[in-house]
Amino acid sequence: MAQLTFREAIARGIAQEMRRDESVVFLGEDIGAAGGVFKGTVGLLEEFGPVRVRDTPISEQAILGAAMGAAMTGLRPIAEIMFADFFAVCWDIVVNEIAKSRYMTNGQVSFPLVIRSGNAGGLRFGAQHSQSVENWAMMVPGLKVVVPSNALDVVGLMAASIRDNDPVIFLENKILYSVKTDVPEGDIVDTLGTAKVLRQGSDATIVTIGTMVGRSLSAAEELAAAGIDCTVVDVRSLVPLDTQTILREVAATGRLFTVEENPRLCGWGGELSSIVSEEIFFDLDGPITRITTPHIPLPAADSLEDMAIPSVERIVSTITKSMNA
Amino acid sequence: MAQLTFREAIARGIAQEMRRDESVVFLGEDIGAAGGVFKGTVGLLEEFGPVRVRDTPISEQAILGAAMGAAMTGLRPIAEIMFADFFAVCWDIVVNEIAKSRYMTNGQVSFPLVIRSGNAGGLRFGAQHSQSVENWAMMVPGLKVVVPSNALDVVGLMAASIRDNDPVIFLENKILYSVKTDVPEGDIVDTLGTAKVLRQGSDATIVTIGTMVGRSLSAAEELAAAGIDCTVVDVRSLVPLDTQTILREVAATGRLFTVEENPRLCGWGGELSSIVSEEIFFDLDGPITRITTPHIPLPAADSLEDMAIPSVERIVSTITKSMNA
Amino acid sequence: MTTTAVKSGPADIETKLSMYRMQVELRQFEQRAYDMFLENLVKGTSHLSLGQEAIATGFAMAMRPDDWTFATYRGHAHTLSRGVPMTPVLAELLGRSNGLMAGKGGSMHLTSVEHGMMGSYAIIGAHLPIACGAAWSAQYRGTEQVAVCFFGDGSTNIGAFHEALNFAAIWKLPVVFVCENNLWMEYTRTSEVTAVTHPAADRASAYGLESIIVDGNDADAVYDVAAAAIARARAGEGPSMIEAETYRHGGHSRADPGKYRPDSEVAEWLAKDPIPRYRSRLLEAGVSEAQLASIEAEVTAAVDLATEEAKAGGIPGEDLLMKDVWADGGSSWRN
Amino acid sequence: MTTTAVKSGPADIETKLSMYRMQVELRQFEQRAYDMFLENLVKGTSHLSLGQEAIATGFAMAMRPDDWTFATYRGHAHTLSRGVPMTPVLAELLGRSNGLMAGKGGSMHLTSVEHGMMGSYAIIGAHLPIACGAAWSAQYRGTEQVAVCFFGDGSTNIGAFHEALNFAAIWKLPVVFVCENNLWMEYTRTSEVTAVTHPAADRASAYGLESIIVDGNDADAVYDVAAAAIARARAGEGPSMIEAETYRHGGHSRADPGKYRPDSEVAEWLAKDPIPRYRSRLLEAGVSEAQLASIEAEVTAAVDLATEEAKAGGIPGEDLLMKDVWADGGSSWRN
Ligand SMILES: Cc1ncc(C[n+]2csc(CCOP(=O)(O)OP(=O)(O)O)c2C)c(N)n1
Ligand SMILES: Cc1ncc(C[n+]2csc(CCOP(=O)(O)OP(=O)(O)O)c2C)c(N)n1
Ligand SMILES: [Mg+2]
Ligand SMILES: [Mg+2]
Repeated sequence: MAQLTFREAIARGIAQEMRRDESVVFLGEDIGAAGGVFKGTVGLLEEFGPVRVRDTPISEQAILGAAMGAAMTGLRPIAEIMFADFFAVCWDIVVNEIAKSRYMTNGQVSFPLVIRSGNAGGLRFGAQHSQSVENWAMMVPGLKVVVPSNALDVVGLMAASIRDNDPVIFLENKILYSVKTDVPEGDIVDTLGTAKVLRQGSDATIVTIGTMVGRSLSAAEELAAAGIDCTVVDVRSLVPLDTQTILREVAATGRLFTVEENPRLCGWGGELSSIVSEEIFFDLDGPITRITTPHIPLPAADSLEDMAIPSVERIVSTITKSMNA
Repeated sequence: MAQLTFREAIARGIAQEMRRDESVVFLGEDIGAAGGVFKGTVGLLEEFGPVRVRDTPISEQAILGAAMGAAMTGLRPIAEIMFADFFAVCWDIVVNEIAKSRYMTNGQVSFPLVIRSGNAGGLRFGAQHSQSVENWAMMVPGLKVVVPSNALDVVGLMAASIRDNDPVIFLENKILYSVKTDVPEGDIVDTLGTAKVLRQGSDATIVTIGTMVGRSLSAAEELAAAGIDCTVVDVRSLVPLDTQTILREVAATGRLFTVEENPRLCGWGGELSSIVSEEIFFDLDGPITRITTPHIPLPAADSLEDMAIPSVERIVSTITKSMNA
Repeated sequence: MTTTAVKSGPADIETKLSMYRMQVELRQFEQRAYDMFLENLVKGTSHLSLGQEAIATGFAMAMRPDDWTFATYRGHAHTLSRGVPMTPVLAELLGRSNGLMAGKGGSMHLTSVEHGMMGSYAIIGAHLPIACGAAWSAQYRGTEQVAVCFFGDGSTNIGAFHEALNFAAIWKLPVVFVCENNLWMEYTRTSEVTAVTHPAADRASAYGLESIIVDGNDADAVYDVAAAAIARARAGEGPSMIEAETYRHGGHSRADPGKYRPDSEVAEWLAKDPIPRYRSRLLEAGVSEAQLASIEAEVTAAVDLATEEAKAGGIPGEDLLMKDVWADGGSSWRN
Repeated sequence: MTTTAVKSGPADIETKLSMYRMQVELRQFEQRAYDMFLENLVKGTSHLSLGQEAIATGFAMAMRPDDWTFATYRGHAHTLSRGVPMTPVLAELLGRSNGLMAGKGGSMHLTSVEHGMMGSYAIIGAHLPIACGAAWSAQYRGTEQVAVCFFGDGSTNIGAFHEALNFAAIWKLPVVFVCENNLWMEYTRTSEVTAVTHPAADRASAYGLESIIVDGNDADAVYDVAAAAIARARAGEGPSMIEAETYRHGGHSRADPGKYRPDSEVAEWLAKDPIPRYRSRLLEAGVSEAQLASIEAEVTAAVDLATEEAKAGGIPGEDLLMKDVWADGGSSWRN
């Protein structure tokens, strides 16, 4: 089985669907001739040509407006917003237009489109190029939100997102672009709204996403060595949310720890916490603990960024402390 | 004591501070000659003149950019974003620029500014003019977030926001504009980050904000009649958050209900729920229950909007059911 | 700059009569909507096109049925002009279940995809890039459809305007941008906050486009520029931007009496009311007073009927509330 | 359109020598930054101004110490040109605690308020409206300060550009917008995605402004247009926009070799390198080779020293992490 990097998986997933369906088109800044600033779209222009793979001006509102208008008239566009932080310059098109128009028109229009974007920190790019924005999207009714943690999931979830008839915000944690995973040959189509249990434990359940999946698994190994046996759930898609798997796995251990890269307030961890404490309160054996970035903008310096984003060490120590309290 | 409407209180609070401090200036669309589309700024142009009270083009990025640049060079601007939904067209200036620049520059600049905006639903304006965006702001490190529930608090919290040296998002729930409250003469200056306990009960604690404060108080009366005695806390400012009061009041009754107008996912209720279940888990006697708008865009028709936004009836029935479970 | 000569328009009198009928329909519909607003039957807000009927009419007549309209919150006229029946539009304003979107959208979001009415957008500027997207899709699929996108003078100062114009120009998209310049934003005069005299036309060159201004109170003149621009777009020659000069007779929205406008200005523009002007022109062309009066009476009857039908509509219920967030028809965010 | 004649600039040779020194400083600093990037000492990203030094220099020389600079992520040169010492700038790139912002901002956010360097902004377009705000504050307080705002050619297609230009024009703000047209966005040629030839100058008229283009590789020419525009702004005559034509010698950022650009184009522009050009001009004016060589050597020594000092800086610690979110110096969101 071939090893694919996360970035190669992006192009592979897009190409798979562009081959299958003429209505899939792709636009964004530097995605074509340059193959993407993160080299996630190398080869697409060459294979599909400049009519289907289009470089755009620095006009994020136009990019997403174009994607929206095309989606409501028969195409299945994929749009790139280079860094997820840039959603802030085109947020209106995402939240007020794309997310709401189906509902407002009583279902007259659909928006089969994917907006993919380089998300999250770890590359020392500073506060305006390092944000995790999955909670920005999750809070808006009408958006689906996918955050894959590895190349195999990227291919299958990308395909599922492109085939989905609703708008999907597809967030690619930039620090994962170079990470390799075994990916089988042939078409791969995954299912949105399905969490994966990556490790089964008996003492506590760690629920996480994206970059934090790898760190949580490492932490779980260390914790196991210290006698704390953790389940690790990779949520993969925040909307739709696989509450069945999450509630089952939390109920089974009686303890929930969320690990997220968001600043503290109003991250998805708070949402999961509230679902759990509303729906399976009496299955809980102790506090729900969230491990997050502190509620600060992300600093640029490597030393500072490493302190800010949850590390294996912080996951281990937080869980240890809480389990032994 | 004079009765003041919520909308009159806006102008009163701004005028109080503009009289005191020459560096306070005010800009926005239709705020001057027209006195604001919600008539919240009537009289300010007349009293302070067109140099301090300036009508702008429909250019929300320019409005907030101007406020930011002015704030970092010695003024204390107040900017109006007419409807809170329009934050989506200028979100970059709010979240990437205003919120982060103090931190990124290691404290070289401060942003003593207030962005006030007509927030939330109830006026049958449909999905693009009815959103509650307090969670949009709360999730961003570097922003303070104030949501007053009555005219008296408006005056004092407006003054406190203007005097504050940090950026404050001041959200005015539009449906409250016509509501009257007793407001004493003279200068009023309140304190950010202080919740108010409006009703003391023994069975459950309702934590809420804005429009939902009045509804929660009414619900508490009905619940009391049915033998469920509720504390009602008006949070007033989400950032800074008065966790002391909230935790104390929740611990005292052992039960937390949050009532919010946000769509379900990632609202501030989830954040409060997670703080409570992390910090005072063993003081809880039962599930934390959130009462929210469903996770849908807001419909326009009066019948539909009334079903969507939490009503006194829904608050009563949800709490009754949960307390009797 | 091109200023199209008046007394042109479609050659045949039948089409001209349809244009008259349409303008009268739009006028009477809006008047009725206003009356019903005052009766508190229209619950949210509403933005009328009274005085601006010639623009919607001239364009609708020049469009192919499968062309697309993108409008603002001031979209009643554009919706009706594409052939959407009055009853569902009025019912939508009343928040009834027989409304065009079953009450879920309201006055500001009228949409009827089957009529090519691709939506009314209530955030200033947003629909300009969206119209580009539809035009892109037509270009990609080779359907020769054209997107026509209407917006106001005040909307030319927002960022999305700029992005859309440049984007349409570089991709040579089949989209026609139409600025309905009624001189006012909400309560602020656009010229007070705009660096150029013609907020759209004076900026056309910034996108390599021709500067086109038309008398927006003359349906025939509008028809002519519309037909030309749409033909260019359909032929693959790219976008156009047209500034149509007009005036709204009433206030900005809801019950606004529009008192911030000088009486003389209002009077000047009432004298240029597109409907009496068009009426006189038809009389001059030999159409009988009786024929015009009968059109007017038919329209009144239609508006009356729509009023009754709209009022008879049901109150939307819980089934609608949780419907159609997603393409599967539902609203569930979880499994 | 105004095209300023070359061989002008400040009259006295002393100032010209300062301008030469400044350009050499910017050049050598950027070269050093690049070397250190390749050594993996610069951790995040960096965007160099190699080839564009004449613009920062011409403007900085024409500014008053209390005027304000607003720059993009490509802001090293603009920061240094305002008199910020090299050591803290270099240390910031290295993420050290002696960095200009103690490592918290990084290469893309250089700011030194005490030098009038009001920030480097990494979201395209955002700082144009922010510069308007500073200009508004100067106007309001009557300080006669001017804000100068630099941005790239690719940045002219984003909405904030449009909003800021109109806003500055209608309020007659003392702000000078400077488009450093280096022909390229990241890896896309700006002309391929822009509807006009001169992305800034061809749009000036859309804001009632004069179209001004200057040879951005000629520090004297830049100085002249800068001085004129700044004087206008200071005199209350409102904003200007200047398009300075230039080229970046290297890639867009980090280790990008810029291979997407035709060799001939790169060669053409290397031949127009502002520094040798300025050097020849000084020699022609009678400055001795030795004097120039000694300036160059002094700069090299200064860059070497800054390199050592920067490298010697400490690693920022936890105390800095949680500091200065709020004006009280802290980061607490709760009581
Ligand atoms: C982004 C945004 N800002 C402000 C508004 C509020 N608003 C609604 S209509 C309007 C005036 C628009 O004027 P114009 O474009 O001339 O259109 P007209 O109403 O005259 O048809 C304003 C400011 C809005 N809907 N969206
Ligand atoms: C809103 C936004 N979109 C995209 C980017 C990514 N980006 C950074 S620099 C750049 C190219 C800018 O080109 P130009 O304005 O010509 O400036 P230059 O880099 O040539 O100095 C792009 C697309 C960004 N930072 N912000
Ligand atoms: Mg108008
Ligand atoms: Mg450039």
